[in-house]
Amino acid sequence: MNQLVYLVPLFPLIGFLINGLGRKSLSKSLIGVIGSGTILASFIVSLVLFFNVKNNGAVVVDYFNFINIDSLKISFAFQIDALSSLFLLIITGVGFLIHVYSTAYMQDEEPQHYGRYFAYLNLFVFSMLLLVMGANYVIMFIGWEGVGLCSYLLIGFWFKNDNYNYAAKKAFVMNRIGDLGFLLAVFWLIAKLGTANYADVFAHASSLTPFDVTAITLLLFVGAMGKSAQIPLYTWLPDAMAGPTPVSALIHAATMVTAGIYMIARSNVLYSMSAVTMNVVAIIGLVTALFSATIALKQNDIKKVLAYSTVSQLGYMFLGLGVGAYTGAVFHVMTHAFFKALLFLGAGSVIHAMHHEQDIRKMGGLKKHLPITHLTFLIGCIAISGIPPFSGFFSKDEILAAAFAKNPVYWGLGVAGAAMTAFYMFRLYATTFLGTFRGTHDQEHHLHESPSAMTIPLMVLALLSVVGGFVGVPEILGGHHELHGFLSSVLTTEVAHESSKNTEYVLMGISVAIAAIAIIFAINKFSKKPELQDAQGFGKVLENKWYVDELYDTFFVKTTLAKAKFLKDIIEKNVIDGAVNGVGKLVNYSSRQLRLIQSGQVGNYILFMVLAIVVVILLWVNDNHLYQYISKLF
Amino acid sequence: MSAIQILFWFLSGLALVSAIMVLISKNPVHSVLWLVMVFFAISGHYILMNAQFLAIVNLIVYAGAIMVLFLFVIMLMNLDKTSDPQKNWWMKLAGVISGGCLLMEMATLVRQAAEMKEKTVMMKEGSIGLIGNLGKLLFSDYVVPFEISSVLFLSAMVGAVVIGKKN
Amino acid sequence: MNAIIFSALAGVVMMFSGIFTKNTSIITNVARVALAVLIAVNLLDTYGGWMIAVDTKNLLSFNKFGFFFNTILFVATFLFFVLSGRDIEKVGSYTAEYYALIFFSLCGIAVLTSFNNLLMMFLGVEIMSIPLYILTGADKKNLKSNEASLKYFLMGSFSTGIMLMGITLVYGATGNFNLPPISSAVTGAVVSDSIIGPLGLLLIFVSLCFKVSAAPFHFWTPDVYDGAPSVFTSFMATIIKAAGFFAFIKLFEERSSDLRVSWKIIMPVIIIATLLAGNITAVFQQSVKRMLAYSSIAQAGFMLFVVYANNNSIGKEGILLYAAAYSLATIGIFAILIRMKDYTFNGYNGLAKKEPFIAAVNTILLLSLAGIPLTAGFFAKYYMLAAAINAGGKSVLWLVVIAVLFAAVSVYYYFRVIQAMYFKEGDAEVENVNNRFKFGLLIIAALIISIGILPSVLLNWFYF
Amino acid sequence: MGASSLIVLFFAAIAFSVGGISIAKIFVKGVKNPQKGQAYECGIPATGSPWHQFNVGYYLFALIFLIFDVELVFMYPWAVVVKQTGLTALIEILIFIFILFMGFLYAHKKGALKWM
Repeated sequence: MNQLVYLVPLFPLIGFLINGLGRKSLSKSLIGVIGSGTILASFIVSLVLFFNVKNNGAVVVDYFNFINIDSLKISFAFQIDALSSLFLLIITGVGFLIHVYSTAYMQDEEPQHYGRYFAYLNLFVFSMLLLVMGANYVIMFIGWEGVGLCSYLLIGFWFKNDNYNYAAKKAFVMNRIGDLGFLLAVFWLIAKLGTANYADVFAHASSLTPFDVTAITLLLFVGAMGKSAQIPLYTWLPDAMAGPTPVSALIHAATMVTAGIYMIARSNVLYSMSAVTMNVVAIIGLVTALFSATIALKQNDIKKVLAYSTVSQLGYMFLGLGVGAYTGAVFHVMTHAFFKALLFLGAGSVIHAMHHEQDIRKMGGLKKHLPITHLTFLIGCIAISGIPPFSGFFSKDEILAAAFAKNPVYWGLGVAGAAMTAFYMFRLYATTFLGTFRGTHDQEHHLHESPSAMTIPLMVLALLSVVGGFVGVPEILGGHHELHGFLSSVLTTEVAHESSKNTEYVLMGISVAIAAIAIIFAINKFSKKPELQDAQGFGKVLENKWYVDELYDTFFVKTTLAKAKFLKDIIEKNVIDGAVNGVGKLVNYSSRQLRLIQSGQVGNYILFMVLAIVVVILLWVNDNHLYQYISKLF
Repeated sequence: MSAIQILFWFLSGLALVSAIMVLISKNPVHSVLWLVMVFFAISGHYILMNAQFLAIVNLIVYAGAIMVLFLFVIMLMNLDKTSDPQKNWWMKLAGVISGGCLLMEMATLVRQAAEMKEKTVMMKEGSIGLIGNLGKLLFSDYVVPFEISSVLFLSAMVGAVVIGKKN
Repeated sequence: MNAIIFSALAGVVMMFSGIFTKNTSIITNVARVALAVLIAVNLLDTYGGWMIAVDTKNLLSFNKFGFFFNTILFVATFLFFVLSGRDIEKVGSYTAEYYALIFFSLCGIAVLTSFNNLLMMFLGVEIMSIPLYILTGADKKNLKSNEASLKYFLMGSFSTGIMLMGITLVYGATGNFNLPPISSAVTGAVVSDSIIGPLGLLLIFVSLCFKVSAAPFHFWTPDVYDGAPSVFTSFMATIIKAAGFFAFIKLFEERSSDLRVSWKIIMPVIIIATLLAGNITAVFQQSVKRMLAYSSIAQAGFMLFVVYANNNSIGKEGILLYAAAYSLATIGIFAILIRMKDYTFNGYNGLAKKEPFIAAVNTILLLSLAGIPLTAGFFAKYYMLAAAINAGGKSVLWLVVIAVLFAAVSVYYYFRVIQAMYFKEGDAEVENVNNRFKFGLLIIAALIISIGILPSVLLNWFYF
Repeated sequence: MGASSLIVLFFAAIAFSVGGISIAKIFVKGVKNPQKGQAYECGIPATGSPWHQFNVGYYLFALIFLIFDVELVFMYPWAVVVKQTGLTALIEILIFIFILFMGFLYAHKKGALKWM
C-alpha cells in the first residue's frame, strides 16, 4: 500500500511540468484536462489511502536521506495518518472542483497564460500535499515555502497591473515574516532534540523545559499567524483578492490558510504542554474573528467581504485550537473549506456574469438571472451562519461548546461573532441577489447563467456543505462523532469538563436563535434599500479597515524605506565607494611620487645607499628596546 | 710613542689628507696624483705590518698599472677643469653629512668593540706577510681561488676587447 | 666542481669560436651545445657521477641543494639561449664574446652556489658581476646602454667595497675567512658583546641586498635594466638575481641569530620597502620593459621571505620553485618583448588578434608572475609565505598579509599588459616570429603550467 | 736596518726632492707672460692647448698590461717557494699561465694588440 504514497504529490508535479513547459504549444482544452486530471488522480489515490488508514492505521514511508550532517539526520519521508489523510482528501477534493471550475472561468485568457495558470495551480497543490504529508518539520517547511511562493505567483497572475504585483509582494513578505518564526522554532527543536521528525519530537517532548516548549510553540504560532492571516499579519489576505477568484477560493479559503491550523493540530502534543500558548492562541483567534467580522460589515467588494469572513472563520478555528478542541477546529476546517469555496466560486460566477464587476452596490436582483448560483450561494450563506442542519452549525457549535467549557466569556464573544457573520453574509446575499438591478444596461442585457463547468462544482460543493456536517454530529444530538473517533488516534482531544446535557441544548438554542434573528433583520433591511452611499462616522472607520494598512505603512514600511535610502546614499556612496576609489587614487599618487625619487643620477643613488646603511646599522645597534617597542605595538 | 707609532700616525694622517684631497681637487689629474699618494701611504702601512710583498705589489699594480689606466681614461675623455658638471651645493652637503654619519657610526662601533679594546696596530709581529709564507700558503691552501681568479682575468680580457676595440 | 671548470672552459671555447668562424648562427649553436654539455656535467655531478676530484680545502662545499640550483639556472639559461639566441646576435658584432661573458658569469654562479668561505663568496660575486657590467654596456652605439653600464659598474664596485669591508670586519672578529661560525646563540649563550663580527655581517648583508636589488639599495635596478639591451636584461633580472638570493640564503641560513633580534626588525623593513618600491612604482610605468624592471624588484621582495625564514625545508623548496618559476616566466616575457617593435603598453595593443599564440603564452607567463593559481608563480609565492609563517609563527602574519596586498597591486600592472593585448585594438607588431621561437615559448609555457599544477614534479627531483 | 728605517729613508728622499722644487717656487718671483711660453729658439709656435684626446689604443694597452702585470705578480711568490712546494705548485702555476696565455692568444687574434 505504501508504494502508492509518493504518487499523490507526483501527479500534480507532473501536471505542473507538462503545463508549465508546454504552455505555449498545448491547446487550452488539453491543458485543462491535464491540470484537472492530475488532481483527480491524486484524489483517487488519497481516497484509497484514506480507507487504508481507516482500516489498518497510519503509515510512514521513508524515501531517502534529505539532509545528513553528522548527528542530524533529516529523511525525506511521508506520514499518512488520520489527520494528514483527511487533509489530503480536502485538498485534492476541493482542489479538483476548483480546477474544473477554473477551466471555464479562465477561458478568455490567452493560451500561454492559461497554461501558466494551471501550472502554478498544480504546483500549489503539489506543495500543499508536501506540507501535509511531510513526516518531519523540514518537509513541512518545504511545502510551507512552496505554497507561499505559489500564492505570490497566483496573486500576481495578471502581472501587468501594478497594484496586483504590490498585493502579491505584500502577501509574500507577510508570509515570509511568519515563515521566519516557523524556521526559528524548527531550529530550536533541532538544537534541543536533535531531530525534526514528528514521532521522535513528540516522544521526547517531555525532555524539553517549559520555557523551551512555550517558546517553540509561540514561534510556531507566529508561523501559523503569517500563513493563516491572524491579527498582526492578516492584512495580506484581503489584498490577495487581486488574484483570479478560483485562486482565492482554493488558496485563500480552502487550503493554504488552513496550513497554520494543520501545523498546530499536528503538534498538538507540544501545544497541550504549555497553557500560556493555548491562551494566547485562543485570545488572538477570538480577537481576529471579531475584528475582521466588524470590518466585513461595511465592505462593498463581494470578494473583500468573503476574504474578511475567511479571516474571521480562521479566528474561530484558532479559538477552537486555543481551547483544546483540536477535532472541532479540524472539523471546522473541513466544513469551512466546503462552504467558503462554494461562496467564493459563487462570487466568481457572479463576477463572471457581471463582466468583472465586483462592487455589490452596482448589482442587485440577480436572483432571476442566475438561478443556480443564487441557490448555491444561499446554501453557502446558511451553512456559514451556522443554521442546523447545515455543516457550519455542527463545527462552529463544537468550538463554541468547548469555548464555553473553557471560559464563558469566550463563548459570549464567539456567539456575537457568529451573529455578525450571519448579518454580513446575508447583507451580501440580499444586496447582490434580492432587490432591483442597479448595474448598467448592457450588463443587464448580458446577464446569463455560468456554463455547466462552473455550476456543477457549485452544486457539488453545495451538497457537501449540507452533508458535510453529518460526519461530526455530537452525541447529544443523537449522532456519534465519527470524525472524533477517526482523528482521536492523532489528536489528543482534552475537552476540559463535560458540561451537563441541558446546558448544551440551551447554548445551541441561543446561538441558533441569535443567528436566525440576524438573518431575518439583514434580509428585509437590505433587500428593500441596500446601502448605496459611503458610510459615515464609525461605519467609515470600518469601511477603511480600521486604517490598519495605513498604520502598517507609516510604522513599518516607511521607516525601513527611509533606512534603506539612508544606507544607500550616505554609507554606500561616500564611505564604501570612497574607500575603494581612495585606495586606487592613493596607489596612483604614491606611484607618481616614488617615480620621482628615481632621479637617474648615480650620486643620488649612492647617497640613498649610504643613508640606508646608516639606518640599518642604527637599527642594529639599538635593536633590543626597538624590538620590545614593536612587539608591544603588534 | 715609539718610532713605529709615530710612523703609523703619520702614514694614517697622510692617507686621510690625500684621500680628502682626491675628492676636493678640481683638476682630475691632481686627484689621480693624490690617489697615488694614498697608495704610497697604504703601502707604508703594509710594511709596518710586516707584509712587504703586499706593499710592493700594491705599489706596482695599483700605483703602476691602474693609475696609468686612470690617466689614460682621463686623457681619453679629455677632461679638463671646467667641464665637470657643477653639482648643486646641497648634494655635496648631503654627501658630506651622510658620509660623516657612516664614518662616525663605524668609528664608534669599532672603538667600543671588545676585541679592539686596548690593542693598537700589531706592529712588526706576524710572519704571514712575508713572501715565503705567503707563497707556501697560496699554493697549498688557497689554490682554488687562485685558479678561479684566472677566469676573472679572462672576462676582463674579453671585456677589454668588447668595449675597447672599435669594430 | 664540474660546473665551475666546465663553465670556464665553455667560456674559453666561446672566446675562440668568435675567432674561427664569423657566422653568428654557428656561434649560437656552439653556445647551446656547450651549455647542454654543462648541464649534463652538472647533472652527473649531482647524482654522484664522475666528478673532477679537487681538494678544495673546505673553501667550497658541494651539496645537492647547490647542484640542483645550478641545474635550474643552467636550464633557464639554455631556454634563454634557445629563445633569444637571435637577439643576442643583433645586439652587436661581438656575439661570441657575449656568450663567453655569459658563461663566465655562469661560472661565477657555480662558485656562488657552492662557496663555504667568505673569500669564495666574494670571488663568486665578482666573477658573476663583472661580465654583467660589460654585457650591460654591450650596445655601444646606444647612449643609454653606456650610461646603464657605468652606473651598474659604479654602484657595483661601491657595494663590493662595502662587502670587502664587511668581510674584513668578520675576519677581524673570527680570525678566518670561513663562514662566520654559527654564533653560540644557537647553542644557547648569545655572544652579545662581539660588535665587529655582527657589524661585518651587517655590511655583507647590505651589499648582498644591493646585489639582489632589495629596497633601499634597489635604485640602480630600473635604470640598469632599462638601459641594458633587453636580451641581457632578461638574463640579469632572472638568473643573476636568483643566484644572488642563493648566496643570501647560504650565508644567513643559521647566522641570522648573530644579528640578534635586529634581524626581526631589519628584514621586515627591507621586505616591505622592496615590495612597496617594486609594486607601487611599477603601477605608473609607461614602458613594459621598465615595468618589468620594477616587477623584478617586487619579485625580489617575495624572495626575501625565504631569507627571513632562514633555514627551513619549505624555504629551500620555495627558493628552488621561485627561481624556476620567476626565471622561466621573465625569460619568456622578455623574449617576446624584445621582438616587439614598440616597448610601451600601447605597443601591445591588439596583439591577440595579430599573434594569438604569442599573446596566449604571454598571458600565461604574466599570470605566473602575478601568482594566479594553476601557474608555477602561485605555488612559488605560496611556498614563500608558508616558509615565513612556518619559521616566524604568528608574529610574521601581518607581514604575509602586507605581501599579499602588494601581490594584489602587482596583479594590476601585470594585467594591464593582458588588457592591452586582448581588449584594445591596435597594430602590435612582432618581428620574425619563426616556429623555433614559438616552440621555445611553448616549452616555457608548458613548464610553467606543469610546475603550477604539480610543484612536486620539480621538487621530487630535488629530494631523491 | 728593519722596515721602519726603510720607510724613513724613502720619505726623506721624497722630502728632499719636493723641498728643492718648492724652495725654488717660493723664492723666485717668476713673471708669466705668453712669450715665455714660446718655443725656446726655433720650432713651430705651439697652437691650441696641450690637452689633446689620447687614442683609445692606449687605454686598451694599459688594460692588457694590467692583466699580465697581475699575472706576473702572482708568479713572484711562486718563484720564492718553488723549492718547497715542488711539483704541485708547478702544475698550478702552469695552469694559471696556460689560461692567461689563452687570453693573450685571444687578444692577439682579436687584434687588440695591434696599434691601430
